[in-house]
Amino acid sequence: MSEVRYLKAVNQALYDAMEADDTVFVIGEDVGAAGGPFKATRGLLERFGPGRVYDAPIAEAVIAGVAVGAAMTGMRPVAEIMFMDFITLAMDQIVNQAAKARSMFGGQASLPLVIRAPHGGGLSAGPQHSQCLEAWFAHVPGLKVVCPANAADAYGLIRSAIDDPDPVIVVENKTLYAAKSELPDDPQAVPIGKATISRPGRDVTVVTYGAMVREALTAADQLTIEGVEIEVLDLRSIQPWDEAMVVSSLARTHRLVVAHEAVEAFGVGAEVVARMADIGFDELDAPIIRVGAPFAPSPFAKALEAAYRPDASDIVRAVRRTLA
Amino acid sequence: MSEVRYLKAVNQALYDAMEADDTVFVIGEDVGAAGGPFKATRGLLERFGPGRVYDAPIAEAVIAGVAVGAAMTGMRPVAEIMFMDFITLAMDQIVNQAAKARSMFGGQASLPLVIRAPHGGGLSAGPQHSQCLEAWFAHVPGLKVVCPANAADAYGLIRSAIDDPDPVIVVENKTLYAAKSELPDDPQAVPIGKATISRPGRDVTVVTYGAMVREALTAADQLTIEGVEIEVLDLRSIQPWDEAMVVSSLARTHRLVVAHEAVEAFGVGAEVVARMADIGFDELDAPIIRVGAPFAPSPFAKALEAAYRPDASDIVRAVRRTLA
Amino acid sequence: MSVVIGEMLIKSSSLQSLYRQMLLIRRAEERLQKLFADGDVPGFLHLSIGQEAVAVGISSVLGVADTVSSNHRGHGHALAKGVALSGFFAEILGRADGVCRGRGGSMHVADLSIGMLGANGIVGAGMPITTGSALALKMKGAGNIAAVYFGDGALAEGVIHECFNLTSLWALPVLFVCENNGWSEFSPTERQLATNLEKLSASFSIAFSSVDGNDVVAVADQAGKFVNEMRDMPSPRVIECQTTRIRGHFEGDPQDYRDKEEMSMMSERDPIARARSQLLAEGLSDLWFEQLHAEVDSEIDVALNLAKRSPEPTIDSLVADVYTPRLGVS
Amino acid sequence: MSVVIGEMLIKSSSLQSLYRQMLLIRRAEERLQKLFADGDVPGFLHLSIGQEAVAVGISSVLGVADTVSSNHRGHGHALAKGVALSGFFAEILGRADGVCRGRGGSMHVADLSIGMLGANGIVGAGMPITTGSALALKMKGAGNIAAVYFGDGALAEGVIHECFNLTSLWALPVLFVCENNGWSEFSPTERQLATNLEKLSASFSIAFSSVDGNDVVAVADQAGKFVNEMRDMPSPRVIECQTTRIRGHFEGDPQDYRDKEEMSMMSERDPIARARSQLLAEGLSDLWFEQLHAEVDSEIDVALNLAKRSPEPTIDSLVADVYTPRLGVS
Ligand SMILES: Cc1ncc(C[n+]2csc(CCOP(=O)(O)OP(=O)(O)O)c2C)c(N)n1
Ligand SMILES: Cc1ncc(C[n+]2csc(CCOP(=O)(O)OP(=O)(O)O)c2C)c(N)n1
Ligand SMILES: [Mg+2]
Ligand SMILES: [Mg+2]
Repeated sequence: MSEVRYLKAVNQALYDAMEADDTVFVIGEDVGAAGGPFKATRGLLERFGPGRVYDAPIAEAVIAGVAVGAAMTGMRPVAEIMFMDFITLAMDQIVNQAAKARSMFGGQASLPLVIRAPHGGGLSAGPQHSQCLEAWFAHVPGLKVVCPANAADAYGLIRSAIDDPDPVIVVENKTLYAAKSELPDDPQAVPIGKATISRPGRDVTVVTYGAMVREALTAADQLTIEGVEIEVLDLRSIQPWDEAMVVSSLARTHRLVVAHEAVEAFGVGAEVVARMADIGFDELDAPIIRVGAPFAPSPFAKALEAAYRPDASDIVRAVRRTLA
Repeated sequence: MSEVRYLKAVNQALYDAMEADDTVFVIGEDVGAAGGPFKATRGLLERFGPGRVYDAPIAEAVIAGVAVGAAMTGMRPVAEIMFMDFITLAMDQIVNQAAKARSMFGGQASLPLVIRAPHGGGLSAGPQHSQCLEAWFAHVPGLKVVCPANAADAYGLIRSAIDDPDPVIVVENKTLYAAKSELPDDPQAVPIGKATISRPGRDVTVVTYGAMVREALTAADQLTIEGVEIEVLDLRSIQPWDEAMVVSSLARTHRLVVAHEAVEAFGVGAEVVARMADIGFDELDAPIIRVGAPFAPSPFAKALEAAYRPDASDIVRAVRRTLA
Repeated sequence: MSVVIGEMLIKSSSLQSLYRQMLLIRRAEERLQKLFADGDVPGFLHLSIGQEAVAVGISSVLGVADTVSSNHRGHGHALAKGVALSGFFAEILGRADGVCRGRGGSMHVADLSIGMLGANGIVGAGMPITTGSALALKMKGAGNIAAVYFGDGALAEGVIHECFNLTSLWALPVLFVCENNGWSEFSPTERQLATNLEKLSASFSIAFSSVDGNDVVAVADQAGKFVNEMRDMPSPRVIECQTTRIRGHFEGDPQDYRDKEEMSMMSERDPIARARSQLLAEGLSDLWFEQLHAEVDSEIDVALNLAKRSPEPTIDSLVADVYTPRLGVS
Repeated sequence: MSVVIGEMLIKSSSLQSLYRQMLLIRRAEERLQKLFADGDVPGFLHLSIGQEAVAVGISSVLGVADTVSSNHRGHGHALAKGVALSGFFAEILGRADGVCRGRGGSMHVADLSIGMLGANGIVGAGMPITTGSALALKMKGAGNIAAVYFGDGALAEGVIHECFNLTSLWALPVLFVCENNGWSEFSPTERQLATNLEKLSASFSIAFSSVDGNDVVAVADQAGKFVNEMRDMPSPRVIECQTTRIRGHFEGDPQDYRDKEEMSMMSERDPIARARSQLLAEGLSDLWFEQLHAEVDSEIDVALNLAKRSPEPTIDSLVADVYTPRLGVS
């Protein structure tokens, strides 16, 4: 067990997957010689050569298309979209082709492809380099979506994603890349679709994922002082998501907050709430509160971005509201 | 007052808007000489000429881009994306450019552009020609999204959309095109953001939009026989949506069903439910039930598509559940 | 999987067999045309009547391990690549025994087991898929190639640029097959393009050839030449087939935008009539044609009857089958 | 709005004034470079140091009613089009008085009142926007044109194909300005492209010219020639400016992928040093340069001080300002 950066875990997962299966290859802009814009693919070119690590031109549609066509032809491509915002250029191949091929071909095909896409703000990267668009993909039947919050899950979910027979969007949070957390010496795959309890608690269930897990844990520390114990539930997978674990936590706490970095309106949180307002209704003792970004593009200026991004204090406020 | 097809109302709205303001122009594939694939633009070329009606090559990204750049340069473009599924090719221009320009330029610019996009199934058009993707756009700050359910609203919302200073996505349901409903002789603009009560009732609020309004009304007829009076609320606008009207209906009925043709999971309905599970919580006497398409691509075969598409019977079942 | 080298195949597959394949596609589509008129085919039906020589000529030089992607007008492409006739009909009729279990229909006929990666409802979308398929084939190193069919209208989509660039840059074995029928739906393509395929190919240094797409032998010859080169040394090629959309954009299209003259010249350009004249000149008898037609028609009857007897698909497997079932994974 | 005709402007704007503008951009960016190193500039900073002649040469033939769109490396484009220096600095520092109120930053500097339609964080995205702007300008019929700056790396994006096609087909007055600096981030563009701008332009029958992009007079001359033609008779043109990215892709880029030789040749290629030599040869004195430099520096000081005194923006207006406020509409 050692403390490693999230980025290192991503890198190791790619490395190990390529070692384990020579149909796995990576493709993306500057993923080869430069080791990737965030260095997630560092060392892969040196180890696996240009026949497995493809530095692509700036052409997101064909990058995604290569993943689709190669997956149909027996390979396990892992495509990188440099910032999730640029995935707007690859939507047809992901949504109309990758997601639908299995179903619309009557179950003939499995498309084992992975799209890695870093999301989120915190770098003052501005409105076109900070978006969290995972809700779009969660709405598309045929896609899976995961979003790891720590090194072990980054490793484990990427291994599972690559191993998965169907298309998986791996959303990595940019502010987490440099964060350190524990990675076992013999790290394991993490099943897609299983949440985890990051901190147990009895008073309020806080469902979250990605960089907001850290904020929820900070909120938990603050709330303890007030005598409130929140249970922090890290979804890890967004599509499918672990409805059962959320319901069972709710059955203990009877109060629910759902938090994410993405814009609140029409975000992933809305689905979690909507399910709980149906199947979890009888457990609810208070309104369900969501925490998410306000309805505006992510602003550039440091102060603006800090005010814009949801954080621990927003979660604290939301928890207090459910207890009011 | 006369009964006209929905399609005719769309056509008249475009015609009248072009008459009223010569900065309004239309662009899209086969919108000119052919009068549009669904004939929504019939007669416009003849009346306004090729300087106002642009038959574009099959190139959705630049069609959307033309709308963005022309709007920045003082025009009011109305772009048609032939099937909403093809909007996947235009996402960058809509989401990263049109939606964000005003905010990221500090409020300097207004981008008065309209994108018309027919959605929905019912034509056995298969998985790539039947999607309802409005939830994506509702999640993007800077865009407005409307979805008229009848001729008067089609006319009125398109007029408002063209008149609006900001980008509006007008979602038209393909199965409605041929449906007739009343259009006043002097049809009026319908404000964006205002819902309407399509049928008043006291027992359960059914929030819906687009083609599902008709299904909800059919469900209402059936339920009356059982002594249940549902209130059918047609959202008309999805972003912004009329939260106040939903809450006030809920305050009367204390029961809520939200229905749409789109895939249920992570759809528009999730947001409506999530808001009501917060601000409307105290009014709720029963779980909130959603009605939407199952989590699968829209299938081709008639029988499959019929089973796949949500309809009145699904609404009836959902209403009964809220009363159980 | 056996790699079938083009030239060999052309020699063995005589014009007679090419004729037979074209005829099969034609008659199959004529049946669909009638079924559509009778209200028995759901959805949109884009017939390739008049364009059969392209699919048949191209497929004559491909083996099962080569892949093809197609577009909305893909019936001929699918049948020529070897999709079973009854599964094909059943699919288009929306039946449970369709190759796609009735979930895809006319615009999504696919059979991955024989390298038919699907028709496609999105104009241009087959190109990036084929680019990826070609990369995979090149990585595998067995000399197989990937072909993609697209129309002249698809030349306007930006994705062609990305695919021309990548296949040229990485020397990927993609055979780009353009069916130039002059039409993009209801608009003449000349009003949509400020370039053409020859110029575009040249700008990416991709070898290009334009052939009479209604002459099946010309298509097969040129395709064979290209494919042989590609097998030896992977890299892309573009073949433009000048052809004729005899029917409307889709069935039900009144075609009031087409002028009499164009319509009247169509029978002359008919690829099947042409091949027939050639075969007659080579000495084949009317009787031979009669017999062949009867044979083909009965093949179609059998397949279509099978398809019609296939039940409507049921919804139950639809949701379960969106993702691949995994043993031991809940 | 007055339409400034290229040639007239070139005559009146002597090399001295072009030199001054380039110097202003250079010094402004050098200040940003230092501010970034000190941690005072948030986000990504892509400097255009070495490429100033392009922006200045192009803008010298444009008027306020002409529009420009830019890309991630857009400081020079913005300043040359006339964006106010203090609002420019304030934006990049993320302050309330920034031209975009601190919401956009370096990658989104815009001033629509002078036809600067914005830098852009999405590679290639300025092209369709400019295509639309040019259509609007053509509809208005006042002879104005729309220019778009993009890098050589952007040539790989499919959208260029759609824009070349549409502008050529509809004869839209777009001046496509490529800053060819040989690099796409950390990769040499030659490893990303199987074509070049000359071939691409030719394939769409768009007039093309390649100029030494580090020679401001050469850029201005060719741009002036093109723009004059375009004003008389709208249609697109492509101008490729061979230029030099002197700094890294962004500040903080260690540039270990660039070899010594390339780095050592840079000063020779410096457009400002070149213009200076020309001016010296024309007889200007060292004193003149000293004075000009002092003047420019003090202009920058004033603007930067103003910018630095600008407050941090506050969040309150952010949400309210996403949509246009409307009187009488709730
Ligand atoms: C991305 C996209 N845009 C538009 C359409 C609608 N559409 C279907 S076929 C077609 C014309 C295609 O013309 P071409 O590629 O020449 O093929 P042809 O029909 O002539 O065989 C269009 C515009 C589509 N299916 N996909
Ligand atoms: C759609 C998109 N893909 C990738 C990027 C990341 N990116 C930013 S700049 C750049 C290289 C651009 O090269 P070029 O166009 O030559 O401009 P230069 O930086 O050389 O001025 C890349 C890949 C982006 N911003 N947008
Ligand atoms: Mg065609
Ligand atoms: Mg460059």
